[in-house]
Amino acid sequence: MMPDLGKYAFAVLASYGASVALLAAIVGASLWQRARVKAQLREVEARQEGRDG
Amino acid sequence: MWALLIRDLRLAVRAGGGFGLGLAFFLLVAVLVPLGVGPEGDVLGRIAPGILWVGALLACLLSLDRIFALDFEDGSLDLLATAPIPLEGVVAVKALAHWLVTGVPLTLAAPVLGVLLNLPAAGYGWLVLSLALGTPALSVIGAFGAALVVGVKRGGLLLSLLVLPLYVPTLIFGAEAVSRGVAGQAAEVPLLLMTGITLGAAALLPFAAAAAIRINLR
Amino acid sequence: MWALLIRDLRLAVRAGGGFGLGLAFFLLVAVLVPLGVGPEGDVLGRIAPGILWVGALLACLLSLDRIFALDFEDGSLDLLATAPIPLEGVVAVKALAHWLVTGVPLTLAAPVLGVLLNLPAAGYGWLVLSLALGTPALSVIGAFGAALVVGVKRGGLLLSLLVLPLYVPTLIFGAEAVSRGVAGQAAEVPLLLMTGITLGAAALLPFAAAAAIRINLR
Amino acid sequence: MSIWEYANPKKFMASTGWLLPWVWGMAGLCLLVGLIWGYFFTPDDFRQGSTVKIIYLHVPSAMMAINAWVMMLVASLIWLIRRHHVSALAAKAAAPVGLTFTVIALVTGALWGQPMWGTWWAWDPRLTSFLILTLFYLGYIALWQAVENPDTAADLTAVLCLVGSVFALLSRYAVLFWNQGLHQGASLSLDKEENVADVFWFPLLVCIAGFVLLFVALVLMRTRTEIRARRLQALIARERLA
Amino acid sequence: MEVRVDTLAVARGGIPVLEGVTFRLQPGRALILRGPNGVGKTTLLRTIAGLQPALEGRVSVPPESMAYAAHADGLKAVLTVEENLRFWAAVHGLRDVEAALVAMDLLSLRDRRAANLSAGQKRRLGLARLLVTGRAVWLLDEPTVSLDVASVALFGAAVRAHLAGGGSALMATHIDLGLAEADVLDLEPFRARGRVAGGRMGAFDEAFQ
Amino acid sequence: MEVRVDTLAVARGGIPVLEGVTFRLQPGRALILRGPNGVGKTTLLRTIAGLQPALEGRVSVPPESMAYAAHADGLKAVLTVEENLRFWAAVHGLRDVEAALVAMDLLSLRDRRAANLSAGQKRRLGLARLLVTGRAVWLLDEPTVSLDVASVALFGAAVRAHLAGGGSALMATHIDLGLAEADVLDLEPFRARGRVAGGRMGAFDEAFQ
Ligand code: HEM
Ligand SMILES: Nc1ncnc2c1ncn2[C@@H]1O[C@H](COP(=O)(O)OP(=O)(O)OP(=O)(O)O)[C@@H](O)[C@H]1O
Ligand SMILES: Nc1ncnc2c1ncn2[C@@H]1O[C@H](COP(=O)(O)OP(=O)(O)OP(=O)(O)O)[C@@H](O)[C@H]1O
Ligand SMILES: [Mg+2]
Ligand SMILES: [Mg+2]
Repeated sequence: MMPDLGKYAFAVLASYGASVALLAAIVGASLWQRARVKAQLREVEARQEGRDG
Repeated sequence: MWALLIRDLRLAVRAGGGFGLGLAFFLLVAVLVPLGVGPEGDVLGRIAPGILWVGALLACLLSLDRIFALDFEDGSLDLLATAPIPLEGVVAVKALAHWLVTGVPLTLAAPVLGVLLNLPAAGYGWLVLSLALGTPALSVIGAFGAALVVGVKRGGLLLSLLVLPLYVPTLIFGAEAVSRGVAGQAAEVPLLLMTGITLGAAALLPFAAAAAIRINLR
Repeated sequence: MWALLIRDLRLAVRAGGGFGLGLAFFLLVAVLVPLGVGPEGDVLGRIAPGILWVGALLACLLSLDRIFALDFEDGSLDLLATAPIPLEGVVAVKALAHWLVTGVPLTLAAPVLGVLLNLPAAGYGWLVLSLALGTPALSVIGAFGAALVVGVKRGGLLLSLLVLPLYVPTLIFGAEAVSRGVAGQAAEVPLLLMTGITLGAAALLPFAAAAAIRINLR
Repeated sequence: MSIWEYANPKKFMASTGWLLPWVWGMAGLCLLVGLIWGYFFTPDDFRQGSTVKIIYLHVPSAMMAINAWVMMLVASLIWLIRRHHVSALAAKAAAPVGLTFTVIALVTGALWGQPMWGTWWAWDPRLTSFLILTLFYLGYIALWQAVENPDTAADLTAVLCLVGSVFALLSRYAVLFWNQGLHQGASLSLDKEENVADVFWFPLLVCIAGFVLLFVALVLMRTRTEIRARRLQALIARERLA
Repeated sequence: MEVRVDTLAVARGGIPVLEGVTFRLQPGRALILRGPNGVGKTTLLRTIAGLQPALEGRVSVPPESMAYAAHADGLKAVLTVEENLRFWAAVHGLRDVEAALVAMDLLSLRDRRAANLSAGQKRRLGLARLLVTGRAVWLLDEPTVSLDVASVALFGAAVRAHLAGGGSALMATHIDLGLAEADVLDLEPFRARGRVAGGRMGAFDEAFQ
Repeated sequence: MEVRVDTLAVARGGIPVLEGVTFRLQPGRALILRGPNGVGKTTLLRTIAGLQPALEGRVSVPPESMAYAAHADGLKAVLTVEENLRFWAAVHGLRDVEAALVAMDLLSLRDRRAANLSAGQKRRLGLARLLVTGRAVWLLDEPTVSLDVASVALFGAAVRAHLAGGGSALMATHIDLGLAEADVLDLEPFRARGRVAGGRMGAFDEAFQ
């Protein structure tokens, strides 16, 4: 199943590893920011609902 | 406009900034690089055109934030923006003043520093010529960058980051012209391309810079 | 003191200055020099230790004027001078903060830039080690220079001029250590000498800097 | 109905709300299929050996790195001309994504260069232009962060994007002029498809589609986050007034 | 030239601070803006001077006929008093600075560098700049900060002369300027009320509510 | 602690501006310095605060027990109101900033960045800093510049509370602070007279005469 990468194993594996890590980082950061802003927004909205009636 | 040019030159001379210091920095780069790289003459001569151009560029860069930031801080920029001269003209005049106090002295001093870096004899003429034609672009592009960061307190480093990639074409053509001159090849093509960049930048960027200043003031 | 350190770090991060930008400038030097010098790998590898050290030094230099000038302009320095912490302590803490936001990131980024400049493999360890031991000296000496010019408006370039000669020994030993490491020779001696400079500077210069600030305030 | 309606934040939120999961799904699917196909089920190249597998990451990310900048340029123009806030926020949202793709292209290229050219890095025109592109991304992001007022920041970064694009083109020509370089051009070029064996070509296409979709999904999501952040700011301001 | 300001709404940092500001300023008249700290006087003056865009409403007079003087005086520390003044005169196409030096009692300081002036002397120089703009409408933000009694009187005399020459002046201040003939506009009633109370939000933020 | 200032001579830019300044400031008392622009109030306060050396004469109190507030407030634009205040409190070894926030009516602004304050709000924050120094002698240079009437009253109350707690205050100002109980010292008689008139020159210049 695993392809034999031969003498280039490091280059190929490192490429895949680094790329996946970078993609995961940007996706993760985006998700985290989304969650944070959403939570803050919900909090403020709840507060203002309470005040404005 | 004329009054503005006179004032800027006078400020540059009085403030103990201007002339001397851009030059001094250029000199220091030319001195530090051999210290860091080691004294072998052939390596130095080989890298001299590049280092001299990079040094000139950094020297130019360091004084950029003065172009508008000082006027912004003390409120002069507000007043200039409401004065009866167009802001584009203000930008152009300030870029010109910057060139006069940094670009011109750098160009004149370059041959001397070429000696420090073992620049081969064939290169001197090309070095001076390329700096004379290229440094105006550095000042105009720099004025644009300075206009972008004028609202940011001590935007000095941010300014470097924004401006340096814009300097790349000028740098490449400038250093390439000198290298070709040193190698005895035809150096006209890079010089012409660089001059084109200078003219284009001088014609268009003042408008972008004035727009950036208006945005920053509001 | 602790509060001052926290505040300075916070200001560095908030002001959009700090961390990123010193680093960015270092990167830019590492990019521009090959653009100026030309793409040949062997020449680049030959000059890499020197250029990297010069680049780190310039990156450090550019953010120096922030150390005191901002506090001077808004009056904080007056207030710190009359606060119940010794001015020597203030200087030391500010130099430390400067090192944390420029020296440390520079040291960590240096190997990556070594790749750009074709630094031979043997040099990486020495590069990081020499920067880690040398950049504190750059910050302390820089703080002293910044203290000298604190009264001068936008003393940025004057500061460079004053500080660069003081940086020369650190630069020479640092670059020499890396070059020797690359060449496989013993690099301990220049490293030790550089560490000596760092320790001496950190022990003595805060006093000189505090004196300079007191003079500038009156 | 004009497409400018989507420039209204509410409309944008509503319409992208249901679109987004589908884009995410498609992106994930394409990437998974493409990368697994490319990694496990393609043969080694006779010249490049197993390193040819890097192409499935390198080429799509390099393409998207450039396309992201073009998208930012278009969005900036729309903001400057029509003053639709969503387009300014989309440009802001795209920058870090574009930067990530640029870095991926650089890293995979460097890792590929080590076995192929015997060096991690060479001052080849392609590579050099990419490095400069990275700098433009960094400067653009730094400017967004340094300016506090969101509309001011949008205006300034838009101006920077315009001027930067012109200079990016100039540097590309300058760099080409300066050095002819090592980088593969035509041998595997996309417009000379016949040169590329189908075994490499099809999974590459799937990967490219995956990267495009991933970019769209990320930008949409991040734009939505930016819009929410603006709304958050507006609400807090309102609170202060009350 | 009459200044007509109609239902002007101004914002700072994207947040509306004043709305519905309406007034007329006839030539030869002075109008004093009053209001507590933070009500938006500075913001209003900057908007009228054309330095920042209004959220809504309009100002009848183009920025080219107004002279704005803010907290920051736009003085260059390394230039002398006279050089500073000559520069601004030249920018506005005038040549004579003597009258302005006399009016603000700066003759004895004319060769002093601006860096070496006291706070009040700097302020006097900043006000002298107004006299060399030759503009009809003056917009002044707290003009008499750090001036002593004698200098306030000088300033009052300069304003009166300006009004007598057909000019007009709009001034924000917290202290008494000694200009009994000036009208007063209290900004308190124009505070932006926020959306709930029927006021307006910034154009952008509106789209998100 | 009583402040005793004896025959103090102060100089700016190497030129003596005041000489023979002598006064006492008892705990619980406030003293207002008056004098026209440029007489040397700022210079005198900076000298007393220990920021510049006196030409002659002496000040009985060490700088460590005095808090100096100048035109520049020492605020960091990127820090919030509360962060600014906490920093100065920490520098002076105190922890509590709430009282100061309340006293200067800054509670509602506590999370606002200092850059986004109006001129008067900034000034209030600058004055709040005095309250977190915990020092007995306040040296204030035109403290109420750009404050509105309500804020001047707040300031007056803060000064009275400080005096009631055994502190003292020395203030330079041109306008009425509403502190009826304060003593007033006019600096006009202490103007340096120059050598011809029997006054003194700077030590340096003397050596060349
Ligand atoms: C850090 C180093 C590198 C960078 C920044 C880089 C960048 C790029 C760019 C910008 C493209 C064009 C993508 C497009 O728009 O179609 C590309 C394509 C390509 N690269 Fe690289 N590259 C690097 C190293 C390498 C190396 C070492 C190899 C292989 C030996 C390689 C092989 C290819 C191939 C085969 C293509 C597709 C050909 C084409 O579409 O023109 N690259 N790379
Ligand atoms: N970014 C921001 N967010 C929220 N409010 C802000 C922002 N920037 C400024 N403000 C507020 O806008 C208001 C208007 O400020 P402005 O400087 O115009 O007041 P002013 O009337 O001139 O006050 P002063 O008399 O103190 O000078 C102030 O209350 C200020 O706090
Ligand atoms: N380098 C210098 N040479 C000559 N005179 C100077 C120099 N620097 C300052 N002065 C003068 O010293 C005097 C004292 O200034 P200072 O700032 O102490 O005055 P002040 O009483 O605070 O005035 P204000 O009420 O305007 O703030 C001023 O008249 C100023 O012009
Ligand atoms: Mg105001
Ligand atoms: Mg004073």
